[in-house]
Amino acid sequence: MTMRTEDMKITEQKEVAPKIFKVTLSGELAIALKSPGQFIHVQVDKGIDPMLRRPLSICDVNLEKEELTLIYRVEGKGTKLLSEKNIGDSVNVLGPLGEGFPIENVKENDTCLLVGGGVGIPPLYYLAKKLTNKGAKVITILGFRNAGDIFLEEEFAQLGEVIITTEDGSKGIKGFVTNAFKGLSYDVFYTCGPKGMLRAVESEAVTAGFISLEERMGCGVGACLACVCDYTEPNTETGKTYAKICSDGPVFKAGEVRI
Amino acid sequence: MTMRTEDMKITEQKEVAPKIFKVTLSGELAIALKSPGQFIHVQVDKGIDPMLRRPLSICDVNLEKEELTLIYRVEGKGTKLLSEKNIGDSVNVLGPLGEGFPIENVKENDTCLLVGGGVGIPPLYYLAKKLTNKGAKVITILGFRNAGDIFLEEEFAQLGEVIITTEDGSKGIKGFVTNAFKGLSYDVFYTCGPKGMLRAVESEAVTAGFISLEERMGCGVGACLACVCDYTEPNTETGKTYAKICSDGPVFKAGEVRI
Amino acid sequence: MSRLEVKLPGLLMKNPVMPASGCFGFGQEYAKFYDLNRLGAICVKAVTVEQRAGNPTPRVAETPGGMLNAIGLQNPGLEHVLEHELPWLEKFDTPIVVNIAGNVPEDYKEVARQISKVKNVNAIELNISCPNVKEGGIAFGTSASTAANLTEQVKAVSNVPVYVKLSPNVTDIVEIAKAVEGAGADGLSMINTLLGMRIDLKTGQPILANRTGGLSGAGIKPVAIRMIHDVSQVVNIPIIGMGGIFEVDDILEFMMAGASAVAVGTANFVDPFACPNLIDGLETRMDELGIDTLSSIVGRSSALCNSNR
Amino acid sequence: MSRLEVKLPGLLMKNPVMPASGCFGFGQEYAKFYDLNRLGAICVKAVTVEQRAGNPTPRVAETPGGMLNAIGLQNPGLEHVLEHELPWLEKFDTPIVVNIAGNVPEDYKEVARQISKVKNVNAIELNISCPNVKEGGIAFGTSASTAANLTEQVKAVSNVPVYVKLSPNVTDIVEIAKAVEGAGADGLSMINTLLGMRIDLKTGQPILANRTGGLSGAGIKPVAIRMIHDVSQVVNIPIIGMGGIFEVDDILEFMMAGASAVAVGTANFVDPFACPNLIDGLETRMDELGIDTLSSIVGRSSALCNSNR
Ligand SMILES: Cc1cc2nc3c(=O)[nH]c(=O)nc-3n(C[C@H](O)[C@H](O)[C@H](O)COP(=O)(O)OP(=O)(O)OC[C@H]3O[C@@H](n4cnc5c(N)ncnc54)[C@H](O)[C@@H]3O)c2cc1C
Ligand SMILES: Cc1cc2nc3c(=O)[nH]c(=O)nc-3n(C[C@H](O)[C@H](O)[C@H](O)COP(=O)(O)OP(=O)(O)OC[C@H]3O[C@@H](n4cnc5c(N)ncnc54)[C@H](O)[C@@H]3O)c2cc1C
Ligand SMILES: Cc1cc2nc3c(=O)[nH]c(=O)nc-3n(C[C@H](O)[C@H](O)[C@H](O)COP(=O)(O)O)c2cc1C
Ligand SMILES: Cc1cc2nc3c(=O)[nH]c(=O)nc-3n(C[C@H](O)[C@H](O)[C@H](O)COP(=O)(O)O)c2cc1C
Ligand code: FES
Ligand code: FES
Repeated sequence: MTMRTEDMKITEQKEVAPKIFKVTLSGELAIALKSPGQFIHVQVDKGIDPMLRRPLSICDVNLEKEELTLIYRVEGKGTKLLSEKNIGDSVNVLGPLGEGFPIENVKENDTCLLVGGGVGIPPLYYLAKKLTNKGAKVITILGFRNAGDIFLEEEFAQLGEVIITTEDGSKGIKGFVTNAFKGLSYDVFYTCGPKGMLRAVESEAVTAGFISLEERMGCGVGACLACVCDYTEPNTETGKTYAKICSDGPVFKAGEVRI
Repeated sequence: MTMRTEDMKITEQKEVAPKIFKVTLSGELAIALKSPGQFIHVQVDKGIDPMLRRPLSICDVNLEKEELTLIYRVEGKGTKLLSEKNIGDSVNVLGPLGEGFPIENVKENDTCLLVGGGVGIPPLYYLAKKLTNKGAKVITILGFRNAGDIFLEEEFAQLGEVIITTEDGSKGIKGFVTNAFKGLSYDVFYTCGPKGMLRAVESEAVTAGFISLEERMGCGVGACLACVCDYTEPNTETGKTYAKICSDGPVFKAGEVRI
Repeated sequence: MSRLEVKLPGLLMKNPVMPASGCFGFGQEYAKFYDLNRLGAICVKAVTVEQRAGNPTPRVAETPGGMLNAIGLQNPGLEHVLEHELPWLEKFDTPIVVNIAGNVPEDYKEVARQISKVKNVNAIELNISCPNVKEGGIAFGTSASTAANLTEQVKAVSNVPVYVKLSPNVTDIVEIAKAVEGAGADGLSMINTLLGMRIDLKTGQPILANRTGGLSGAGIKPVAIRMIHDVSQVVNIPIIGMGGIFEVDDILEFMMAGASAVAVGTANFVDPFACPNLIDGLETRMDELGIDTLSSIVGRSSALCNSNR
Repeated sequence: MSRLEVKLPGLLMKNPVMPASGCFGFGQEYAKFYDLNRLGAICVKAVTVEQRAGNPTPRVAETPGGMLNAIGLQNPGLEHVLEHELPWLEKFDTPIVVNIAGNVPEDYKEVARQISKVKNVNAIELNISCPNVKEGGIAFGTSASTAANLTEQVKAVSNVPVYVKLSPNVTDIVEIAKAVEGAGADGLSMINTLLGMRIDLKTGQPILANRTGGLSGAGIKPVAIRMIHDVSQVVNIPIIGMGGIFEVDDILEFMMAGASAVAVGTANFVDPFACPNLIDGLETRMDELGIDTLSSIVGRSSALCNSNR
């Protein structure tokens, strides 16, 4: 059993793009991670408002320092409160949760295409590190609204080729991430971002791949059925017609679930 | 108009007896006080739980430093949260509220009897200071459960004679404050404490005097009618049959309202 | 027409925010904090024919995210209100809504008749939902036919529009809303408080002397939103929405759900400046959300629902 | 008998705390966090005859001090529960309560008949209060006669005690409680969720795909306490109390109000260790308050009320 709750201490908190924050949390939970793409469920504040935890993907892990990093956008009350926490403050974390991106079948020198949009990008970073560690080649397409929104570009660039797309064309290729697909060849793809993007990537991609989904959550551990999605076919092993994004996902094989 | 809301900064916070805390708040509101016995309505935390403000009496004022001091007992959620605030933290304060102890008619060399029980004691301290400033003589009876609970004894001792009573007799006179009345002569009395004590003091006292009441409050400013008590006779000026403790009180003439 | 203006029967409001009945006395206390002309309207404490003493204390108790009250309609009585409270309000040029209550229909009619003749009274709020009195109050608000009957009688004697204040403590609020609309109500106010209780662990007894009380505050908002939404789908009279409004976003949420104006109750106790602060924050938030005028979002969810079918 | 033990029909509980239906799946998820034998009992998700897909997502929304859910009774169906979920629970020696639901009385009866034959099922919780399904659910819970009728039918086919789970979305819960008691219910569970809604300000539309949902969490506690108190004054069957239990004090408050045991729902989402932590905190708090055994405070407010009259 690796899932747990822990008060993790904030060791870094900074705004890396407008309303986009990078926070580093220190604690043993950091080293319990099984695979990139897993997430944690963060209690941003004690008390009853906000009441629910917030699901946030693990962006990076430092096993030696027992730290994990998140990158999150300030959306509403919860992420706002999180962004107001200072170094030294603690937040209670439940995790690591879910099934992440499978990388077992990736072989040395395979080319992996990573496609991320907005705050779907963070979990791809730890994935990219893991893949390059295995000797695989990584091409990353990062989609943003405009040049001002860009984050993690340099970090990804250290691991392989990076293609930026912006909706307004203020940097990189104008339009959506799929506009950058032409001429790329790869053995597997991994993607995370808004639903519309996932659908487009799934239909444009020419290989097998993996997608990471988001849904509003209650428990985060598979008990409340808040976060389900339908399997395109009843699951062959269990006969189940639906998947729980928090515990069966958030990562699924492309085509496995309806998005 | 002197009533206002203000974020006041905590400049001192210390436990002066078990579960009894002294906190000093700094801000302009401190100098708006009209009379001893007034109170402030403290928002111990932003957010919706706790929701209501907490009424706490002003125990002392430092006009030069623009500070006021409260002494409070940790009872429930609100006072617990307040006790966990640190120096440098702010709390929002609404005040000063209510009508305090009248001292206009006290003359030099008059003897004033101050009778306080438990957390009814704090407002009497600033009263004692004001009275001695006027040249009046102050005798204070302070009632506690036991010797360990005692606070403010030395401070009162600097202003006049202090008689301690404890319920278990572990210090001073055993029993209730009224057990200390015998042989005392005085021109006016002032009292604050639990209802039972107020009733006893009212019936034992041989002069006119003033009592300060507590009641659960909503608004603290006279608008919600949460905190009423009955006049023993309809008020002669207004014909009103009830008083609002937050705005007509918390101090009333002894005998003016039913307790 | 300004961005914040809303127009309801009898009430031309420069902004959609009024204090909720019972949380603002007759205005005098909060007038010490700010100019009441900043308010969209003023709704005063329930008025009954005779002066009422209300319930014994304790009358309030705190709950997680809310509070219970059992004031019990304490008020100085019709005569005093006519002679002192309403004249004092004359100096403001913001509309006045008077909340009225009683034990029997005759009481309500008597108050309505006299109150609606007063020149600075713009509307009556018919309180058939007070959970804290033995007679009258909520008893009128839990049966559609009783509610409709009382509405009709009060309408017959009123010179100003009548808003009926509904109780959430019912199985089917839509049915009651339709009944009072049918009986001639000019508008609805919703919601009054939910019945609740707290026990004092030290005594094992309820904290409130009245045992039960009315639950208000942030926590009841989703119940209010649901009821306002459901009712706004079927009635054709405006709704003044209330129940847990604490933030600017709450006002917009109520209006999108179907309210045409809002009332702020418990939040006044937390911050005496709650109403003007909410009003001041509206335009910035509307800009962020791309809302041009408030009148454009009123009942927007209702309109959209219909087009979705 | 231990200080924490409580005894209800079919349920000998070593402590008064069970997870609330729908907030704990069939136990497997939380078994990864702690030994389920620590619980006083386990109440599982609603079971229907056929597998149910539930409502579209989003199914949850947060509210001040609470949350809305509109799961829609998604469950793997009776057969799967009989073959997989209940056998898995056999390894625990804590009582099992199975929450059952359906569209028509025959559905309920079918589930009750089969479930109550299973050897590790100690009681049935009859869910007549789910606000999130079109048919069945709350429709059975808002009329006293319908509720009583269904109770009678389910009782007739059940080998284990039947607790009827009441809806708070009614004008008069006491009437419904009395009716189901008269129909043979062995106990009551209360309360299910309050109907609520939240609007997304960006779209003007409800956040939940189902539009409305059930409000649970800390904010509804005073409503639950009031209803349990009122019902416990008139019925002679035990009540399992729930609705906003987050702290040890809440458990005691529910029991003083009239509950004989409690269920913890939403708090599990906030802290997966909520139930064992609450259980662990009980004795210390009882010491502070001078409470010897829990069985001594059960319905204490009810007893005191009566002696006060
Ligand atoms: C598996 C998973 C991983 C995620 N990883 C990241 C990440 O790495 N970085 C990042 O910025 N965001 C991430 N998100 C989205 C993030 O959870 C939401 O932005 C956040 O919960 C919003 O909370 P809030 O309090 O700011 O907004 P509010 O609107 O106040 O939230 C209200 C409620 O809605 C829920 N909610 C709102 N938006 C979303 C959403 N998009 N997805 C799920 N729940 C939502 C909240 O959790 C909360 O319960 C992830 C979501 C999931 C499901
Ligand atoms: C005018 C006035 C002056 C006061 N001055 C002092 C003081 O100087 N020092 C001090 O220790 N205490 C004082 N009190 C009592 C103090 O207000 C309460 O102890 C405090 O509000 C308890 O809050 P809590 O959150 O700790 O308790 P909780 O029980 O969690 O409070 C719940 C609710 O009940 C109210 N409440 C509970 N007990 C009381 C009470 N005794 N009086 C009024 N409201 C109560 C709280 O304000 C809150 O709204 C005063 C009360 C009044 C009315
Ligand atoms: C202390 C108090 C007194 C109230 N008195 C009345 C009243 O006299 N008449 C009435 O119709 N509603 C009364 N209410 C209900 C409020 O007007 C309002 O409907 C309710 O509190 C919900 O709004 P809120 O959550 O913003 O407080 C009262 C509420 C409180 C808290
Ligand atoms: C996500 C979720 C699912 C629920 N599912 C059920 C259910 O299947 N059957 C049922 O009787 N109650 C169900 N409930 C209601 C709870 O059992 C409980 O009555 C309610 O949530 C109040 O308790 P709480 O405030 O502790 O959550 C559900 C509640 C939630 C939050
Ligand atoms: S969030 Fe509860 S099952 Fe996924
Ligand atoms: S607390 Fe509102 S009138 Fe006194």
